[in-house]
This record gives sequence, structure tokens and C-alpha cells, in this order.
Amino acid sequence: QDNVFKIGLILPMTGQQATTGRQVEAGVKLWMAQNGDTVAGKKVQLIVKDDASVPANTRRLAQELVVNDHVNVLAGMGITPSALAVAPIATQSKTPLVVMAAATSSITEASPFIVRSSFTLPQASVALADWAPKNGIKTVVTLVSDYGPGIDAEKFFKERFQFNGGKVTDSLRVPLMNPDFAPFLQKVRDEKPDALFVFTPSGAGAALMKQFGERGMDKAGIRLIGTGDITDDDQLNQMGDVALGVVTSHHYSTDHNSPMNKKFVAAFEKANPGLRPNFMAVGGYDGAHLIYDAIKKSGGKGGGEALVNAMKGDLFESPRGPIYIDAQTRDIVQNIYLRKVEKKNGQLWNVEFDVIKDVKDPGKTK
Amino acid sequence: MNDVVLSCRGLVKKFGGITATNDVTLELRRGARHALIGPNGAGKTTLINLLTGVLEPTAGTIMLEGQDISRVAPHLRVRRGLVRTFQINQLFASMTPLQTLALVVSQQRGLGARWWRKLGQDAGVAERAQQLLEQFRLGEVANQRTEHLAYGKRRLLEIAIALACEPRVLLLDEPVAGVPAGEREELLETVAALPADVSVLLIEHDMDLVFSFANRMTVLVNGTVLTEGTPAEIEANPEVKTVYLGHGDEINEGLPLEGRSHV
Amino acid sequence: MLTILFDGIAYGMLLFVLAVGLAVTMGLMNFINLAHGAFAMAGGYITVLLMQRLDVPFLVCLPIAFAGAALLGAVLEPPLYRPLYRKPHLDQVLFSIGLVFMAISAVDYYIGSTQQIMQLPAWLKGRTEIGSLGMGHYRLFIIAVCAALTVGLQYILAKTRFGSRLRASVDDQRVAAGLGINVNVVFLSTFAFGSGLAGLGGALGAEVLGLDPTFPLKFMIYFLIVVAVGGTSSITGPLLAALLLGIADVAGKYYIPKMGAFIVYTLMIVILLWRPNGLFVRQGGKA
Amino acid sequence: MNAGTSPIARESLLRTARMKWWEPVLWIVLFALPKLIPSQAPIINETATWALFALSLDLVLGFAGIVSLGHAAFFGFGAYVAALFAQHVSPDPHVGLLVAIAATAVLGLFASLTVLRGSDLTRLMVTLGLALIMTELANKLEWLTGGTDGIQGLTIAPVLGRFQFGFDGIVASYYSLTLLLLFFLLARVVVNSPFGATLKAIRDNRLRAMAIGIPVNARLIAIYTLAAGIAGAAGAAFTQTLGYASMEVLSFDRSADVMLMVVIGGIGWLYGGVLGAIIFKVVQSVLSNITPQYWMFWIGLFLVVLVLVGRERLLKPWTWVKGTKA
Amino acid sequence: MSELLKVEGLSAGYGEAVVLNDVSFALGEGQTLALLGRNGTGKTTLINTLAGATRRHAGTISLGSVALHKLPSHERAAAGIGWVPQERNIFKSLTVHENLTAVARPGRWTPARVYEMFPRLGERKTNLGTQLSGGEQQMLAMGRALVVNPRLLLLDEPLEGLAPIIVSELLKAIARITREEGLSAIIVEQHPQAILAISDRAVVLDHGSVVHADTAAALRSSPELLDRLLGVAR
Ligand SMILES: Nc1ncnc2c1ncn2[C@@H]1O[C@H](COP(=O)(O)OP(=O)(O)OP(=O)(O)O)[C@@H](O)[C@H]1O
Ligand SMILES: Nc1ncnc2c1ncn2[C@@H]1O[C@H](COP(=O)(O)OP(=O)(O)OP(=O)(O)O)[C@@H](O)[C@H]1O
Ligand SMILES: [Mg+2]
Ligand SMILES: [Mg+2]
Repeated sequence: QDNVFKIGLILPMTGQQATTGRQVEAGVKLWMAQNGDTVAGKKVQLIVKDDASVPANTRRLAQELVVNDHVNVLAGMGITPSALAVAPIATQSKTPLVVMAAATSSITEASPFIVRSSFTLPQASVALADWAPKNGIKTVVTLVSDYGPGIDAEKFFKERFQFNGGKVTDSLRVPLMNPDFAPFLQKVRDEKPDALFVFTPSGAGAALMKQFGERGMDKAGIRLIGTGDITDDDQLNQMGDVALGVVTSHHYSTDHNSPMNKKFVAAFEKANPGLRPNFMAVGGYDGAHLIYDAIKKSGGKGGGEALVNAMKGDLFESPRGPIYIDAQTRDIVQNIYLRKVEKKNGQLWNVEFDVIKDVKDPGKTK
Repeated sequence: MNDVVLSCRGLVKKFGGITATNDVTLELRRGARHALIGPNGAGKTTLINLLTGVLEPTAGTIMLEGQDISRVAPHLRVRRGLVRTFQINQLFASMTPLQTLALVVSQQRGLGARWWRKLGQDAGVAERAQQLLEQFRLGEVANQRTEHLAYGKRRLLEIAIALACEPRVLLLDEPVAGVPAGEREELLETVAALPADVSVLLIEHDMDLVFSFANRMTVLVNGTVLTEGTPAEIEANPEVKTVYLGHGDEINEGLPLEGRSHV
Repeated sequence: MLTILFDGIAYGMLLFVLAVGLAVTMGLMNFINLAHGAFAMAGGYITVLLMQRLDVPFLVCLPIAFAGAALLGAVLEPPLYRPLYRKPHLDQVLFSIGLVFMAISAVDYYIGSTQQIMQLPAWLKGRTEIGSLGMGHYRLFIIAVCAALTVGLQYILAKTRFGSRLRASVDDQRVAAGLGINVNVVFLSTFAFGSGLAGLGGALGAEVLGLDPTFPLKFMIYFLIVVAVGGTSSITGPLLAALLLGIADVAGKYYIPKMGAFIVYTLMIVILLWRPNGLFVRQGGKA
Repeated sequence: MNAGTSPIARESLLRTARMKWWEPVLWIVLFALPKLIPSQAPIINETATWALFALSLDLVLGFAGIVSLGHAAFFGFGAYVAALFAQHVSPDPHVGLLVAIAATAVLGLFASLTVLRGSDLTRLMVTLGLALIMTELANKLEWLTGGTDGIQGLTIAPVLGRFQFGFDGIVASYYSLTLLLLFFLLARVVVNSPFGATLKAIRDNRLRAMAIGIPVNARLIAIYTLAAGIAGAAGAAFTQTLGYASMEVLSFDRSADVMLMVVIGGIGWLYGGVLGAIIFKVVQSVLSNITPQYWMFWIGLFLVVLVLVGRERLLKPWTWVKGTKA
Repeated sequence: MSELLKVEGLSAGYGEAVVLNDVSFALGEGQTLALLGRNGTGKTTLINTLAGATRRHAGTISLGSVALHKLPSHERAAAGIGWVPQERNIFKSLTVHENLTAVARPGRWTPARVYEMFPRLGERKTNLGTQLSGGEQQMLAMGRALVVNPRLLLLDEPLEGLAPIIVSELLKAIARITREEGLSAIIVEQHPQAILAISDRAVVLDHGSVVHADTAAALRSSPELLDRLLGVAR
């Protein structure tokens, strides 16, 4: 028993966030398959639980994992409220919590035991707000899903964009349960900004993009920009030509040009036929990497505190490029890439054309 | 004792284009044994629905004990003693006859809002329920769910409920329909034996029973009152014969009409 | 302005196509079939998969989606649904929710949980502008299909005896059979037809609403709203309700985007408080 | 009147209200559970709050015949009130609980006005609509509710000044179980009273209920308000034992799940809700441990089989083969 | 006169319960049979069994050359059965007219002819079934059985709740129909005298078995027998 290191991975495996769960789980499993399950003399054991994106479930599962299974690390967290609900348990039980998907800025502040391997929305949107004014975009309408991450994206994009001299002429918020984007898009079309900035959870993005095309917005001279969520690699290929030319900013593209990523993508697609790794998969993969590093550094000894300390400042090459964990905030610092959707070999990709290096989470530099 | 207890004046009820009740004026005296007869669809049931507040009148007023109750909620009319039975049984399917009657008695005694006592705990409730059960020969089925009872028993319960409400005015809508021939008289005798100051309005197509029961009759045709009078007057009225009773001899051969001689 | 009206109508029509099958099973058969969305999902997946994997043209897919979902309904009705017609509504809810759960997991297992995206043929992708009115071709198409459906359904229910035989069977199976109505056949064909309509709705809706395994749950509320507001005793009721909701929703979101989701819900509550049996009930209704 | 028979009537009336031998046993077992299997305390706590919530729904659904697909509105409201109270006023759980119950009951009082008329479907949709609007409000009033992030990291003072909620969930499960027992006893008194009988009368036949003088609307309002208060208590227990409130407490899924629980356990029977909650939660957590991705399939199958075979017969497997023909 | 209905050794009931026990009788074409018996003796059960709405345990029923007992309920209407159930069972969500057209079969009886017979129904054509008065529902149930154009009418207490004048007219009508159109009928009634007058034959049930079967006239002229069998002197 002593020689087992347990990771409790709580993810939404059912419900609307199920794809997130699958990608993260696949990422974690891929890392473990590539690096063996013995680290520093410990046998690493993975316990996967489904919380269906219900925070009460997440919290109870975390409780059970800590109390009954004595896990050494908690990980996963598909949505922000789940992560926040688990935070007190991480603190009380001194168990590190590696957040692999949820992207609201404030999460890492909820407990000194939280470390993030995904990204934050401010990170992604701010980069875009820097790029846009330099590329002929002076006026923007923002359109975001009406919930925490969407509001984060709207806020940080707007602040930075206006700071950079741009003008946000209108900010629209779409209810999460919204079957038809028509009225919102029509409103944007009537306002004729240079570009429409969009954040929706991946999934809804495809529908939006199609309606964007159908409404002839591109022909009316409105460009579509957004965080990488809307051109999620997982689905990009099926979106068809409407997605072409969309400019997004994100921390990972399946198309990222590095030997390490090539290897990662190949291995991932081999292990999960028909699935492209997206930014969620990388979050899981790097999260597992982080945990392995921590076990190694702490020599497999010491409790949660030792593990978190070992994670702080951890720096390594990820399929998305170099990343490191900010020792103060325990949040991830990484490159944010600007990408454009292009067609290569009959498939659609987010092709990176610019990079802003070492972006810290702007949400924390108040 | 001849004062009017329940009356309506100029009562009208329209269902879309159909005028089911057309300017009906009717008086029910204290202690009356009054029968309301008329062809099918004449508006008898509708009139009862109006009097008890199940339907809202298109026009007209209803007075109970000298007070206008036209706008009073149905359940408050019951509290003032205006009680009815239904042509088609309206029972509480999941309760037993005993529970049903205990409930009605509790409600009648103003205990219906008590949530802290048990049903049947209050003095006299169980006793009164038991008494009614026996009176209507429901004793042996007292603890069966109402929905499993035979039709005849359900019919008896329907009437027992009305009596449990301690009516001052009782409106009976074809109470004996479906009750076996032998038991009909008996049932109406129970009703007839109500205290002398209780007024009863009876709707019934069994002329045998009607003539043996009523001391006053009103004939309703096409929503309007055709005539009113003593049983003898009604029986002799040629108009009533044409529209309701019929002339033919052949019916007398076997129809319940023959029994009316002993009125 | 006109564009908003047009979009609203198209959206309403889409809601109608999706919900009309439910109006048939729930309104006419008095069966609370929450699994309606599962049949719609079946139609959607049939279309998407045929198009993606076999390159079947969209127009050919639509009748196949209808037939596929109808067949599914016809296969499931005798063993699963028939025993339930006489059970309490709550049991029907429990049962059909169970079916939804199974459908969601099964689709997830066999096809995966990602959003399926459909590629429309080019002639449906465009847009026609007439003055200030811009009309997406696909939306025009939806309106046309829906109008045709309404006319057809109305004909079947009003002009043929089928409608009254169906309602008679629902009211009293025993007596209906005793008077010569083959109750089982009537129910089976109605149910299959309702499921087929759901399938068609799913096929048409996948483009606008997206398609993933959670589809039946995600849109269940919308189906129910349409049927509840429209009343369950006719086809025109749900149609008008769907149009009303579609237009109100689109216009509301255009003119007062801040109100977002409140509009539809508030409208529904207000209508239902005002007309508890739905906007359009059969004359007289239940007493 | 036969004086000798009246005690019999009273006797059989009171019999239904009397406690059966297995009831105390059941409660003793329930209260022993957190000690017997402390490792399962979190799920015991969660199940107890669900059971309390289900009890509330059963009062309106099973006993008054009001279908509600938006019951989470009350659960959630109670949860948020308790959370806001703890955040801004005082960490005392007892006062917080009372405030949450009172506030939710007031909400229930107003909401009850919307369920007095209409068919089952109408009520279903109106209640659903109210809950959806509440959810939207919780999302929009971010300054108050924290939007999607919810209200997190609450500190709740020890219960009775002694027992601090810990992450092992033991104190939490006793807190919730105690609330469940108290409200269960209250509900038990209510449904066996003349008041409770008038509710059943309204459920069975509204027309007749009116015709025997029952003020139908007043009764429905009363029970709806009471039930809302109990749902509020469940919500408050949820918040206090878990230390947070977020939008899930108002979600449609929660309304739907509690409905499933009550129907699974059997409506119009107080233990139905409790039993349903236990079955549902246990089945769900066992299945989702075995197959985190596809547990929904099996729970769906369970529901389908439950209905097709019948609740009673499911407990008596020997009747399966024979009975299906009848 | 040729035989139309022949019932032999019929046992039937609900679920496991057997209500009818070895019932046999026969009825000729154009004849009317009065089915009598105290309450709960199985009259309705017999009618329902002929209509196919109960569970048959043993015995045969033939209508002309058709083995009726082998047919499912809905095919019996085509074979010539017209049923007026005791509790009327009007289809509540159909209008009066739809109640008739939903079950109508081609033949002499059309909805129009029903309205002729019951003008009251004609005036209420577009009302829903539930919006009718009790008596009107009874008329509709009768009309609904007629438009099936049956060879054998099953009338379960058809006079209950009807005004006396209608009762007499209905009795005359039944007599006329059976005489003129060669239709047979089985009538259940609480008041034996009323129907014995227009019936050819009479069958008395007790505890689910036939205790008396003879001509109607014989029974009608023997008050003692009536009293013994039915407990009513009237
Ligand atoms: N809700 C309704 N909508 C339309 N018409 C109605 C409604 N209720 C009753 N009617 C009509 O009003 C007339 C009066 O009906 P009512 O039930 O009062 O008759 P009745 O005198 O009780 O007849 P019966 O003796 O047959 O019971 C009938 O013709 C009936 O069709
Ligand atoms: N659905 C049923 N299930 C079980 N038993 C029934 C059912 N219907 C009737 N019975 C029983 O069958 C027996 C015969 O009932 P039936 O209705 O045939 O009598 P009936 O002669 O028509 O009486 P009535 O004069 O009251 O109409 C009764 O004992 C009754 O309790
Ligand atoms: Mg009447
Ligand atoms: Mg009978």
C-alpha cells in the first residue's frame, strides 16, 4: 500500500461537458502509458470518477477519494464551480489539486493546494486584444456565453482592447441554453463592427460559426475572432469552410509545429482512433507530467505540501511549447499563439502565425 | 314554517350558443320535499351546478336564507348548509368510505384545518361516521378503497357524503340511478326522514319515486320553468304529459308510472 | 426588422417540427413521452451519418430520417410503450426518462459525445436579400417543409376519420375496441408516425441546434413549452404557439438582449396563468 | 346508533396513523449508518438532503396532487439564502437554517398562486418556468450570487456550538439526518390529520372536495408553502454541510432527479421519497463507480424495468413470469 | 325463424375471477331477449363477454355462421355486434358527431338517421361528449351502437336516466327496429315489466348461471315467478 501513489481524477464523463472529460482522461492516460506507472519507486494508480459537471458530486467524490481511497493528488475539474467546491477539501486535507480544464482566473486563489495545468481565459483573450488593433480592427462587438468564463473573456478582452485604442461598441451575452444565434448575429450585422469577438464553450461554437457564414457576415466585412474555444480542434474539421480564416488566440493547436507535438499527436490519435487531441487533452497530459515531476522531485516522500512545493516553478516542454508553473500563483505561464483556420491536405487546422511569449494570467496582476 | 330558504331569480346560463338555463326563477321552502323534473337536457343538472356554484351564472341572483350568494365561493355555500349529490358519482377514489365520511364530518365541524390532530381523534367524529356507515349499509365495506367498491355501494356513499355535511338544503341529482329496484324506496325514505326543517330538491326520472316523495314539483323544459304545482296538478297538466310524461297507454303496461297511484 | 420577423418565424417553425410529434403522442395519445427527443436525435444522427459516411444527399436523408425514426417507434411500441398507456402519467415520465438515459449513453458509446456537424448542400447555404429583408435559404426551406407538414397533418386529423378513431381509442380503449376500432393498430401507427415526425424534426434541426448525445434532454424543455402553450388538442395550437415563441424569442433577444432567456419563460408562465389549458384548446374543453 | 361499534371506527381510523414496528428500526439503522460506515458519510449526508427534498415534493405531488418540475427553485432558494446569511450576517447554522426556511416559505406562498389552476401539464410547465427564471436570476445577479461560480468557501459555526462540519462528513450527515427526521415527523402528523385528509380529497376529486366545503385554494396554498419551507431546509442543509452554493442547486436536473426519486419510491407515501432518494443515490453512485462513462445507460434501464415490471413486483421476482399476462 | 346467436357453455369473468358459469341460450333473427337478474348477478358481464371485453374461460359464441368467441373485440363489430355499455362510456374528447362517425359502418343507420330519431342530439352535434346531459349521453350511446349497423344490439340498461316520454318512445323504436329491420337485441333492465312487453324471450341470471329461460310472455304473465326469480313484484 505504501508504495502506491493514487491520483483521483474527477471529470465530467457524462452530460454536456463529456467531451472535456474524455479528452482530459485520454491525455492523462497517454502520459501514463508513455512514461510507465512506476515513478520514484511508487506505483501510480489512477482512479477516474464522473461528476457530470455537478459541483456537489465533485465535492462528494473528492471527499470520498480523500477519506476512503487516501489519494495523494486530486485532479481533473471540468468546470469552475467544481474546482471551487473542491478547494476547501484540498486545503483541509492538504491534498494537491491539479486543475486540468477549468479556466476561470480565480480558481488558484481558492486554495494554496491548487495548481493549474490548463489555461485561463484572460490569458487567451488578452493576447487577442493585443493583436487586433495592430491588424486593422478598430471596432469590435463582443458576444459571449452568459456565464463565468464568458464574462471573464468579455471583461479582459474589452479592457485590454480599449487600452490598446480599440473600441468595443456593444457587448452581447447569450444565454447558455440558446438554440438559435440568429437575433444576436443579426444585431451584430446591423452594427457593422470591424470584427466580432466570440467566446462560447466549445460545441456551441460550431453552430455559431455556421450561422455567421450563413448570414453573410463575412461578406459584409465583419471578421470573426475569438479565443480558441470556438475553433476547438476536436470539432474544427467538421465545421467546414465557414471556419476558414477565423482568427483565434489560444495556448494550444493540434497543428503546433514542434517535434514533441508531432509525437504527442501521433501517439494520441493511435490510442484514441478518430479523436484529435485538443487543448483539454494537453491540459490532462501536462497535468500528469506535472504530477510525475512532483513525485520524482519529492522523492515519493512527504505529503501534499511537498508535492505542491515541488510543482511550484516546475518548468518543462509541453506539446504546446514551453510552460512553467508560477511559484507565487501556482498558475500556468505559457505562450499564447495567434492562429488562423486554414485548410491543409483537405483538413482544417488552426495554423499558428504569431506568438506572445510567457503570458501570465492577467487576472492576477490586478 | 313556510318561509323561502333557497331561491333564484332570473337565472341564465349560456354555453356558447346554447342557453342551458333561461331566466329560471324558483323558490324552495323550508322543509320542502320538492321535485324538479323535465326532459333530458332541460337544464336540471345545470341549475344545480349554478345553485351550488360549480358553474357561474351568465345572469341572475341566488339567495340562501335571505342572503345573496351568487358570488359566494362553492365551498362557502356548503358551509352555509347548501349541499348536493352528483348525477355521476364524485368520490375520493383512494380513500375508504370510513375515511371519507370521517373527513366530511371533520370538515363539517370546522376541524378541517387542524394539522396537529389525527383524523378521527376529535370527539364524535368517528362516531358520526360510523353511524352514517350503518345507516347506508356500508358497514362491511367501510375499510375498502372506494375505487374497488361495487357501483351500488358507491352510489350509497355518494348520498351518505351529502348527509354527512348536515345539509339545511339538500339537492339530489338522480340519486337512485343504478341503485337496484328494491333498494330505491328505502334510500329515498332515508332522505325523506331528514329533519322537517331540512329542505330537499330532488331530480329524478323514476316517476314512481318522484310522486311518492314530493309534495311540490317544478317542471323544467328547455331551460325554462314550464309549470309548478302539487303532484296532482302536475300529473293532470296536459302540457307536462306532452313534453315529459307521455300519454301512451303502452308505457303504463310496465313502466314505473303505474306505482304513482298511491301518492 | 423584417429579417428579425423572418428569423423568428423560421425558428418557430423549427420548434414546431420538433415538437409536433410530441403534440401527437402527448396531446392525442395522452402519453407523456419524454423520450420524444431521443427519436428526434435518431433522425438527426441518421442524417448526419448518412451524409458524412455515405455521402447521401441531404434531401434523400430527410425521408430516410423520418422512416428510420418511425420504424424505431414501431419496433419499440408493442413491447415497451403499449403496456404503459394505461399507467399513471408519472410512471410514463419515469419510463420515458429511463429511455432517454439509455439513448444518450448508447449514442455516446457507438458514435461518441462530440458535436456532430452537418454540411448542407450548397443551394441551401446561401442567402437572399430583398431590400432590408435577408433570408437564409435553409430557413426558407424549413418554413416550406413545415408549412407542408402542417397542411398534411391538419388534413389527416380533420378530414379523415383517423383522428377521431385515435382519440376515441385514447378515451376508452375497451369500448373503442368493442365498437370496432382496432386500438392496437391505431396506436401503433400513430406512435410510429409521431416518432417519424420527431426524426424529421431532428434531421432538420441538427443544422441549427447542433447534435450531440445530450440532445434529447437539452431540448426537452422547448418541446414541452410548445406543446403546453399550444394546448394538446390540435395541430394548429402548437403551430401558433411555436411561431409566437419563436418570434418573441428572436425579437426579444434582438431588441432587449439583456433579457435573454427570461422572455420565453416569462411569456410561457403568463400565457399559462391566463389560459391554463393552453392558448388554443378544443372549444369548451374539459369541464 | 350502536354504541358498541364506534370504538371500532375510531380504531381503524387511527390505525393508519400508528407507527409500525419497522419504522423505529429503520430510523435507528439510518442514524447508525454514519458510525457503521464512516467512509460513506459524504454520500449519507447527500442522500439525507435529497430525502428531505423528496419529502417536500411528495407532500405536494403525492398528497396534494400538484405536479412540480421546478421544485429545485425552493431547494436552491433555501441554499442561497443560507449561503448569503452565512456570508454576510452570521455563521450560526441554526439561525441560518430558520431564516432559510422562513424565506423559502414566503417564496412558496407567492409561487403557490401559480399552481392553483390548470392541468398537470400546465403546472409542470409553470413550475419549471419559475425554476428556470430563478436560475437565470442567480446567473444574472452576479454581485449577489457569484454567478456561475456561486458562493464559495463559507465558514459555518459548529452545530450546537460543539460539532464542527469536517470534510469527513460525519457531523454533516448527522445534521442532515436529524433535519430529515424532524421534518419527517412533522409531515407524518400533517398527512394523518384532518388537514391531510382534505388534501387527499382535493387530489382525488377537486370538484367533490369543494362540494363538501373544503376551501381548496387555501389548502393548496398552505401545503405548498409548507413544502417550500421544507425544500428550503433541505437546501440550507446542503449549503451548510458543503460550505457553498452554486447554480446547480436550482438546476433543472435537480428538479427532475427529485421527481424521479419520489416516483421511484412511490408517491403519496412518506417513506416513498426517502426510499427513492436512497435507491437512486446508491444505484447512481455504484453504477458511476463501475462505469463512469456509461452509468446513465444502466440507470435508464433500471427505470424502464422498474416501470414495466412494476414497483411492487420488482420486490417479488417470483411474480414476474406469471403476472405479465394479466 | 333462423337462429342468429347461439351461446354454449360460456364461462367468463375478470382476471382470475369467474363470474359467468356455463351459460347457454340462443336467440333467433329479429328477436329481442330480455336479460334479467338481481344486482351483481352477471348481466353486464354477459353483455361485455359478447362484446369481447372480458376474459372468456370456456364455451362458444356463434353469431350466424361466425365463431364470435374466436374474434378479438374490435372484429366483433364488423361481425355484427352493436354495444351500449352500462356506463355509457361516451368518448369524451370527441364531439357528438365524431362519436358517431368514428365507429360508423356503411349501412342503413347513418348519423343523420340517428339525429332523426333523437333530435336532441342533432342540436348538440358539435358539443363534446362530456358536455351532454346524462340523458343525452344515453341517447348518444344508443345512436353510436346503431351506426355500427349491427345484426345484434347489446343494450345494457338503456333506459336508465331517460325521461319517461323518451323511454316509451325508445321502447317503441326498439320494437319497430327489430321487427322491421330484422335486427336482434339483448336488453338488460332493472324494470322487467317495461321490456318484457316488447321482448320475445327472457333469460334470468342468478349468480352467473341461467336460472330461467322461456318466452317473455310466459314470464310476464306470471307475477309469482317474477317475484321468485327477481324479488320484485312489480
Ligand atoms: N359545458 C357545457 N357546454 C355546452 N353545453 C352544455 C354544457 N353542459 C351542459 N350543456 C348542455 O346544456 C343542456 C342542459 O344540460 P343538463 O345537464 O343541465 O340537463 P339535465 O336536465 O340534467 O338532463 P338529464 O336529465 O339528461 O340529466 C344540455 O343540452 C347540455 O347539452
Ligand atoms: N371489473 C371487474 N373486476 C372484477 N369483478 C367484477 C368487475 N366487474 C364486475 N365484477 C363482479 O362481477 C359480478 C357481476 O357483475 P355485473 O356487473 O355483471 O352484474 P350486473 O348483473 O350487471 O349488476 P348490475 O345490475 O348492478 O348492473 C359482480 O359480483 C361484480 O362484483
Ligand atoms: Mg342531469
Ligand atoms: Mg350491470
